[in-house]
Amino acid sequence: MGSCISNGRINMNWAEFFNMGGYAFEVWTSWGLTLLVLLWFVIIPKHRNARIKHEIKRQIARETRLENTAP
Amino acid sequence: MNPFTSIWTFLSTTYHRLGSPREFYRISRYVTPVFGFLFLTLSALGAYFGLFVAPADYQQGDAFRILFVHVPVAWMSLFVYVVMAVAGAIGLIWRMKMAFVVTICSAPIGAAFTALALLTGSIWGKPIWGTYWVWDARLTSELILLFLYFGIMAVYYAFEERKTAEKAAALLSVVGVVIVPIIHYSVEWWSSLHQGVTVFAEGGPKMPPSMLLPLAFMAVGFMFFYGYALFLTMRNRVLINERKSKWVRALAMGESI
Amino acid sequence: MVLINSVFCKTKVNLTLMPSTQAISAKNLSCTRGDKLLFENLNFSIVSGECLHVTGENGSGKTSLLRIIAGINRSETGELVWNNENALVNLSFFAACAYIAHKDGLKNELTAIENLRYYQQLESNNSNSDQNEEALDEALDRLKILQCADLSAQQLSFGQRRRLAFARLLVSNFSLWILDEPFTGIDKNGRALIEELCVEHLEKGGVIILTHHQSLIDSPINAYRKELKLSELDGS
Amino acid sequence: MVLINSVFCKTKVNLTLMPSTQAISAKNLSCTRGDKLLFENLNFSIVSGECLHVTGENGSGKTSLLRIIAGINRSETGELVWNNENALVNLSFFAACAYIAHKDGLKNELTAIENLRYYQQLESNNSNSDQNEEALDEALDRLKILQCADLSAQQLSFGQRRRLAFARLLVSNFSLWILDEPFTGIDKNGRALIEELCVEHLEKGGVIILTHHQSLIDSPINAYRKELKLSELDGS
Amino acid sequence: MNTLTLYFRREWQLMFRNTSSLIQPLTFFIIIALLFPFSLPAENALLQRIGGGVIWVSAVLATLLSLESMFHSDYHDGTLEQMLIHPRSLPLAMLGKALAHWTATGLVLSLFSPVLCLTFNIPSDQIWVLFAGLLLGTPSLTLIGAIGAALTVTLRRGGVLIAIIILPLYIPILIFGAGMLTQATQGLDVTSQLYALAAILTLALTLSPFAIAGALRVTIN
Amino acid sequence: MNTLTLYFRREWQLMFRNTSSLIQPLTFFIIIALLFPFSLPAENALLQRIGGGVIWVSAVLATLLSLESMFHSDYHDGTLEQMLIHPRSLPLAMLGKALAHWTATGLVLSLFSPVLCLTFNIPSDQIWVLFAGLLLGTPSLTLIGAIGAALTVTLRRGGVLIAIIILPLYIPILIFGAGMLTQATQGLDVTSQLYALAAILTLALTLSPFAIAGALRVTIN
Ligand code: HEM
Ligand SMILES: Nc1ncnc2c1ncn2[C@@H]1O[C@H](COP(=O)(O)OP(=O)(O)OP(=O)(O)O)[C@@H](O)[C@H]1O
Ligand SMILES: Nc1ncnc2c1ncn2[C@@H]1O[C@H](COP(=O)(O)OP(=O)(O)OP(=O)(O)O)[C@@H](O)[C@H]1O
Ligand SMILES: [Mg+2]
Ligand SMILES: [Mg+2]
Repeated sequence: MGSCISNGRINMNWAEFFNMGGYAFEVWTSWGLTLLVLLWFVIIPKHRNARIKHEIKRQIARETRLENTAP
Repeated sequence: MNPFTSIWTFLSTTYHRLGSPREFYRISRYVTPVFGFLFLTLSALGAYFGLFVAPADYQQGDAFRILFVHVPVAWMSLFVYVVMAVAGAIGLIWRMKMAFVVTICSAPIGAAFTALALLTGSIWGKPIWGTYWVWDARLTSELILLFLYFGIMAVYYAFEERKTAEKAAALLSVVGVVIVPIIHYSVEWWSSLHQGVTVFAEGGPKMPPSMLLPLAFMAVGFMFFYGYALFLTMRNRVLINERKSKWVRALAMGESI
Repeated sequence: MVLINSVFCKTKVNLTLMPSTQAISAKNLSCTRGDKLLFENLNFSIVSGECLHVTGENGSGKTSLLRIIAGINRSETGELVWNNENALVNLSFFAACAYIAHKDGLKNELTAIENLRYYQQLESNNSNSDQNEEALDEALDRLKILQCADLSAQQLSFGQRRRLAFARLLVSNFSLWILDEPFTGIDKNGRALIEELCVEHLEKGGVIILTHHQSLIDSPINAYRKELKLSELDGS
Repeated sequence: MVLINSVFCKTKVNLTLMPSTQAISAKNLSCTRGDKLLFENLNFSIVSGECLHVTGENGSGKTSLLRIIAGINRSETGELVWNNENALVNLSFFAACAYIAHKDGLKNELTAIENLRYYQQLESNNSNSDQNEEALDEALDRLKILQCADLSAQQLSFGQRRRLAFARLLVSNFSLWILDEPFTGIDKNGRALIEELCVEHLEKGGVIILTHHQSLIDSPINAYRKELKLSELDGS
Repeated sequence: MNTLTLYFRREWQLMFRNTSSLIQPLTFFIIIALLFPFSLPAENALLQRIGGGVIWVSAVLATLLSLESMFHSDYHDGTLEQMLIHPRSLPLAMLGKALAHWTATGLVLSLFSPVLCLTFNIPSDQIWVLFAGLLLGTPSLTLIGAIGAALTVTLRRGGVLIAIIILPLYIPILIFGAGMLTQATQGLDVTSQLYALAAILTLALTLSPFAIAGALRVTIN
Repeated sequence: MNTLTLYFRREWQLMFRNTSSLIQPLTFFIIIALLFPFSLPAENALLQRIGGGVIWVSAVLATLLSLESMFHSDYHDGTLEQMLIHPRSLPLAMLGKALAHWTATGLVLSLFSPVLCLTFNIPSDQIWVLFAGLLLGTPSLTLIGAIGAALTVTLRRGGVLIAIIILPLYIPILIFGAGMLTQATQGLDVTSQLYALAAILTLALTLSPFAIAGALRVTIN
């Protein structure tokens, strides 16, 4: 797909697209930052969920061991 | 059964189900991915129309494409706060456990949205106003909102006992809700560099449909993102809060609930 | 597990002095502190002229129970009934209830009598100031701290402070006294005095809920005593 | 007027454990608080294995005396002699002296064990951290609050806090214990425990100065007890 | 005695007892305001321009500093527990306390502000504007700040947390109060700002006693 | 363990325990500094001129606010009494405590000050001057302030009294620190001011531990 064909932006190629009419820095940092933050709020909780479950598991293991060793 | 009664029964059962951490955990397992999916589709569509389809602005050129992230994110920063305050009030009045969890878990997400609104706004400000930052009413009140989010988190973490911490944070979020109308009306009350009301203006949006459509997609998509991220965080908090209970222990051992 | 040993002996309610009989009962109270369940399904019931002696080891939840009764904390379950009404929605309950704990509610900056006067003014509807002042002096005198009346609370010795905190009960008309270890730091004479005051209160038809670590068998209060023993619960 | 009733019975100093005999004596101490002369010309003298029981009514000046001995306040006259030296110029005295009062010196934010560890580090020269940690656990266990080791001090019950304050004596090597009403808020078992610890300390050749309002006749400490009675002075 | 007056009077009694506590907020106000001349380039025109803002910021900080101890001793000596038990209306009691507190901080420093204005060479017609603004604004500062004080009373280092919680809520008052002065400098009308301050005050007077009482119920346990 | 390190570590432990107490002075610093843009006419040139002074005043006030609680809880729970009894050198202990306190306040806010400078549009060569000044000046602020904290620890409302006692002593530091910035704006040399700040710091480091210890001995009885 060399160009995006649509009502407003005819005959635009990728280089032009990334250049954003000279506002590449502004547009892409804004979009990029937003994307990063959104990703953060998906990845971190998922990671944490696994860790929490793991910790609870360890806690249970510790408790059962204590129960078994105690008279 | 008349429709009113059945709606009421449905609402009250949902309320009671979501009010219980265990039921929440069970139900959210199915709801969360739906939110995620809706978010992905809507925002992908929004991004496509916003970046590829919408024509450049005759004044700002392509810089206006920041709008499609700035505006939804700025709206969300206010919306999340309102949700927090409402949930906090529900928790305080009806002593509903899960409402506090909503308040606490929304705070970092809301803070992130606020920080993004500030960042994207100041990045956009450089080409438009010639400076990253001015001490203007809209901008400063948004900054205050960020501090308010921080304050709520600080209060939550300052208390040792969870019940106290939850209630204190909820109370503060209820008290702080006055900031929302201030931010919203700041552009009308004070002369401001910032754009006035454009979308929900009297007499319809002052924006061409080619801009309005992607904006709407992005805005609704971000709403679903909030639901998605909120549920993910809430599931963790519920696990931590209820870690002593039987069902969480069973869950950790790999059983399903 | 919660036991009630009724070591209760006699009740001499002097109905002429306090016409309506007071009664407080608790149904199914429970309390969790942090992760620890202190007690659950706790019930008791006392009426005018009875003294509930809450016993238990250090950390068994006595203070927590007293604070729930006084309405400072809330029980997660159950309810507290005062004269056949739910105590928490009943303002007359709080008006009838006095709570004396380790923190004594005295201002260091104010003199003994000023501290007492404040508590008197909080409660009393009597606007005759001469009578009121008389009552203050009398209360201090009963507790043998009249000589300290014009010392600031900061300058009182530990025992004198405790006595002053107790004097508050005498200037207002509470029917339920909630006393957390009332004999702490009080000397022998003082203890006899306080016991005497408690007995007087019970005789007039009042109710007392107290904690105390030593036995009360030799005390005059014993005749009115009902014991509520909080025992250590097993984990979970 | 100050009386010393020597109800002192036996001394069993175990010289192998604490080689040098400790002795503390006071000559001609006096204390004025505000306008009030609390005591004057107060003398006492105790040696290893003796426990000075300071008695007196509320407000008679017991706490003031203990604070003077601990060096927190100063006596207007006289001097305090520790092992034949003036205590106030003698750093070894302060290193030997522990003071447990109503204010317990515990930080609400720190857990029980952290509070204790701080006091241990203050005193000890032992850098073996395993041994030190062991000692902490042991001290908590002796006072039956090991289960609270990781609770913050704020979350402890009143009695548990008092026990924790007392545990401090076990992790360091003080020879003079100054205890202001050590049994406040402590339950029966706890009291027996603390008495046992005091006896142990005395047996090892330590010295204790304490105040307590009840009689100590039935207590194991009685065997080592010397009484110092502060009586009300007439106005002057 | 009426709950409001009783608590009001008691607070006053306590403040008078602590000898200098009455002049302390004022002194603090003055000292903060006078720190600026030391730390800025010494130019009369500059000082005059920023004078009003500096006085407002000083008032906010002086109030904030004095708020911290508002419930502190009540908490530590158990008076707060006694208030919670007591059937007298807690919100009314809190209102009485807050108003007493205001008379010793906000009122005093509003009354003193004209003198401070003179040191900054602020013209006399603007002095009145500043004075009116402070008089209307400082009670709201105290009432809103008391919520923060109640929330943080059980915490060590509550002082800084209180600032984080409360300062954002102070900003609107500051904007209206100090904005009034900027308006006045340009010869514009300031009634709309005065109305805004009055509206905030009404809101604070009616709602914050309940918020304070709620906060205390939450934190004391 | 060494007295200095022991007390330093304990203080740190306490600060970390109170979760947010580490970020609080910083937040306070930022918030105070940001109060000014709200209360002054919105002009970039004006803000730029007063930015350095505002940052210094904010640093002074943030330090002051955090100082208040420095000995408060130690006093109320009896830890101070225990320190007084103890044969370890009290001045050294106090030095440890003060230094720990500084790392959580002065150090952190000096490190953050460049960011704040950016919002005030302060040119980057002056940012370095401000930074160096704060780094040299804030330890003196803490050390001197601790004397006031020790003197007022037994008082209710000590917070405001401490300000009255200490702020006059802060003036020289403020004059040198903020004066440095005014010099720098005019392109002048700032070494003499830096030397002055260093001299004050040396003095504070050597003398104030003794003054703090003395103050505590006087007030606790
Ligand atoms: C740091 C700088 C900025 C901040 C903090 C900021 C903040 C906000 C906020 C909070 C809103 C939502 C208002 C509401 O819903 O009531 C908003 C909306 C908006 N912003 Fe910004 N903004 C900034 C810069 C900019 C810039 C530079 C522009 C472009 C000229 C811009 C254009 C808009 C537009 C068009 C809206 C939608 C207005 C409406 O219809 O309500 N913003 N901004
Ligand atoms: N800071 C002070 N200023 C003035 N007088 C004081 C001060 N502290 C105590 N007093 C007075 O000194 C007397 C003795 O106080 P002290 O605390 O030594 O008594 P005590 O024997 O320990 O009494 P208690 O058994 O009640 O603890 C009291 O009458 C008290 O009023
Ligand atoms: N704020 C709190 N947070 C968490 N746990 C607490 C809190 N307060 C008390 N506890 C715990 O609750 C238990 C009971 O405390 P409570 O003060 O009711 O005991 P108590 O029976 O009065 O003991 P004591 O005889 O020592 O006064 C204790 O084990 C204590 O650790
Ligand atoms: Mg108790
Ligand atoms: Mg005493």
